[in-house]
Amino acid sequence: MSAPRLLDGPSPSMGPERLAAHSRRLGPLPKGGHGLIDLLGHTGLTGRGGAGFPVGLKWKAVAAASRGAAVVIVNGAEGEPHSKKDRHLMTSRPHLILDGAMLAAASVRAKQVVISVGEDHHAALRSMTEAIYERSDHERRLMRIVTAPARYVAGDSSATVHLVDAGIATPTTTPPPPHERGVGGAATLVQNVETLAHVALIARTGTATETVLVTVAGAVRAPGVFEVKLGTPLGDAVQMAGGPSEAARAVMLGGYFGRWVEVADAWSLPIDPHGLRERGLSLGCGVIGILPARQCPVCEVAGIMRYLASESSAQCGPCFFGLRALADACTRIAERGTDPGDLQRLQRWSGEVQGRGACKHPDGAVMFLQSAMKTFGDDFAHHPAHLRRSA
Amino acid sequence: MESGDMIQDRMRARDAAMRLLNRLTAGAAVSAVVGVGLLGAIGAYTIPGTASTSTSTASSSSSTSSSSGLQTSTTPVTSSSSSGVAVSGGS
Amino acid sequence: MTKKLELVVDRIKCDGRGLCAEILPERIRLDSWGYPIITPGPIPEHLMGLSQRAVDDCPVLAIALRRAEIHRQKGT
Amino acid sequence: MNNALLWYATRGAGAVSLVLLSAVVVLGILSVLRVQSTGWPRFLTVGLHRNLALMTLVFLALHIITAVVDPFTHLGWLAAVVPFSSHYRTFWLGLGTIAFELLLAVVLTSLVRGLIGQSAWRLVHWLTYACWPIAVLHGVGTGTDAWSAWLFTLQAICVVAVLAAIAYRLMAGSRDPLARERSSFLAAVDRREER
Repeated sequence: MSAPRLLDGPSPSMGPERLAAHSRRLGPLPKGGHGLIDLLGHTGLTGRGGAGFPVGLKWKAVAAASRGAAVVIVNGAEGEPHSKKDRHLMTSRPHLILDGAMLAAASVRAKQVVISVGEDHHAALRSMTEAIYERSDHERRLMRIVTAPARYVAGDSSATVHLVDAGIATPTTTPPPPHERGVGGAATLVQNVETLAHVALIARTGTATETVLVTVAGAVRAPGVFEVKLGTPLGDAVQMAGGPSEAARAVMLGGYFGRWVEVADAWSLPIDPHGLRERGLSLGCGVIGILPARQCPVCEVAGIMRYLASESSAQCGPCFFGLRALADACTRIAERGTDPGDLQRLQRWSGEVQGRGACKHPDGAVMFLQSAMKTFGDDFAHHPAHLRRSA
Repeated sequence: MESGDMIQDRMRARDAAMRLLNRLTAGAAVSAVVGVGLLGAIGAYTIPGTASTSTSTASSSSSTSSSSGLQTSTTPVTSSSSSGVAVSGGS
Repeated sequence: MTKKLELVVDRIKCDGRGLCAEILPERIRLDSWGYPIITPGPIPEHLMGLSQRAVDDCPVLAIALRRAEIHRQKGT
Repeated sequence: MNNALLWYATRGAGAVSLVLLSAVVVLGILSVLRVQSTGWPRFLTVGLHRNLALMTLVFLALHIITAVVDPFTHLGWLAAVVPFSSHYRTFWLGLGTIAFELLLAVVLTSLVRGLIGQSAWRLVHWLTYACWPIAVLHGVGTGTDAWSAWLFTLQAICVVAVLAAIAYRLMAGSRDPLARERSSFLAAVDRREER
């Protein structure tokens, strides 16, 4: 019998699973602690929010700096435009997430657990709120919910800490990273909701979970969130979404901080953080976006770059002005046709922006653009002048 | 990336500006010292000079005219002592 | 052993006055928008004076000298 | 020691201090306005601002010491520290004392800016706008005598220069290219009222 899955049990379409059903199905919640931290280290679980940081390492660091006053932030901000898997999990399996949060709190000796939910994710907000009221008094006393603004950078760990701390969801300068100095100066564990749900299962079975949540979006017949076994070929996940709704051109893997892959190479890719990293790719936040062949990739990329530029919190000059300049150059190519000067500028500015923000927003945007210019090299080199926009 | 001689130019500009800063500071210091002397001297000359022939200044006595400026002070005791002071200073 | 120092910029505090690049062209240049690009690595002894000057003269206290090996990492 | 010389030195040093202080204020404003040109980098404005500020303290010290040791006024050291504690021109000298202490606060905090942090330093630095006018009034109030025509012209020049700089600063607005976008984004993500 294979390892349990996050979405086992009643169909997610039936809404949030109540605590009674949840406990009946999975049994009592085991104790957290150093044993669990080591277990997470052995299972090799990595964060599912996008950066893919090893969970065991992060918990160890927070526990070391905790002094019994650490803070656990359950990150359900999900600012990634195409990603739906976090809110899907919050609306269907809230108690799996809260289990993971409590295990984290016990393991890093936290004094409070803050659940950050995107303010637009109304169903998720309701589900998590109701779920908290079903927990024991002791657990309820630890927990509170904050709503995160629907901005791309609001999902950054330092921005989440800043939101909980000061009510302002803008990234702050690191180092020190949140796991050293976070909320109120206390060591803070910022963990994505899916990651914590996996922890809740791993703690019960003692073995690694074998699935990952992905959001299949774009030119597919039935876009949505799917839980796939690690290593599943990307093409199979797309088939779960009803398959391409039309001739596909490329796949955007990992959302707006992810990479582009031509369909020819995409279908066989294994959906597995480690396997993808070996290929210089990343699962990121689990978004699999299908770009239809009829759509111009350059115009698509230009639109996304404009969005990412507009999502800069305007705190760091290189990010704000750099991303804006890159987006403008992309837009010029998209609207007026390729200009060698603009192509050179894109390369030079990419180099100047890379690694020069307080958070990873500029880096993510530049990597995304670089990947696009590599994958769609010919399109960028010979783009005709036309005014079709795709944002 | 930036070419080596561009850096060289900016280093030269930096050194030139540093020298200018030092010269301006030294100049300011010197002129400030001179200023103290000059303004002091102006004080020294104008008081007996103008005051002896002065009609305007609120001088209480002609003999201690030089002290007139000082005698706006409220205490007569100090004024008498000051007159000597000012005369000796004025002459 | 002498502890090696490197220049680090607080990107949020920095508002692109550009004094640091004027004072220390050997290690700092400005990007296309006037914000400093620091040459990575420890500061050689003969540049320590100017580096300190660049730190002291920053109008917004955005640049600092730190121990060379500084770990940075961010979680999800 | 010739007491008259002391008296002249006091007034000379006082006048020079006011000129220096005004120059420092103007330079400070120019540096905020990011004034520069070929051959005049921004750090030159800042460096001159700092050097002249320290120089101002030196001449203020001369101004105060010569005034205190002058037997005629016999102010006593208390008057140099406690405002309005001198019988001699109590009010005008008191202003001088206040201005001096404000300036001292501004300069000392600037010397330890790295320790107290930018925001605290900035807060104290705004005191300059109280210090300078008080210093001018002190000059006007105490400097009224036969040679005041000179002093007045000097003070007039200082006042005009500083007021012009302030007016320029007010008209110019923020020179931080990100100020507007940053505040608008902050406004968009600010959830403080919900706390």
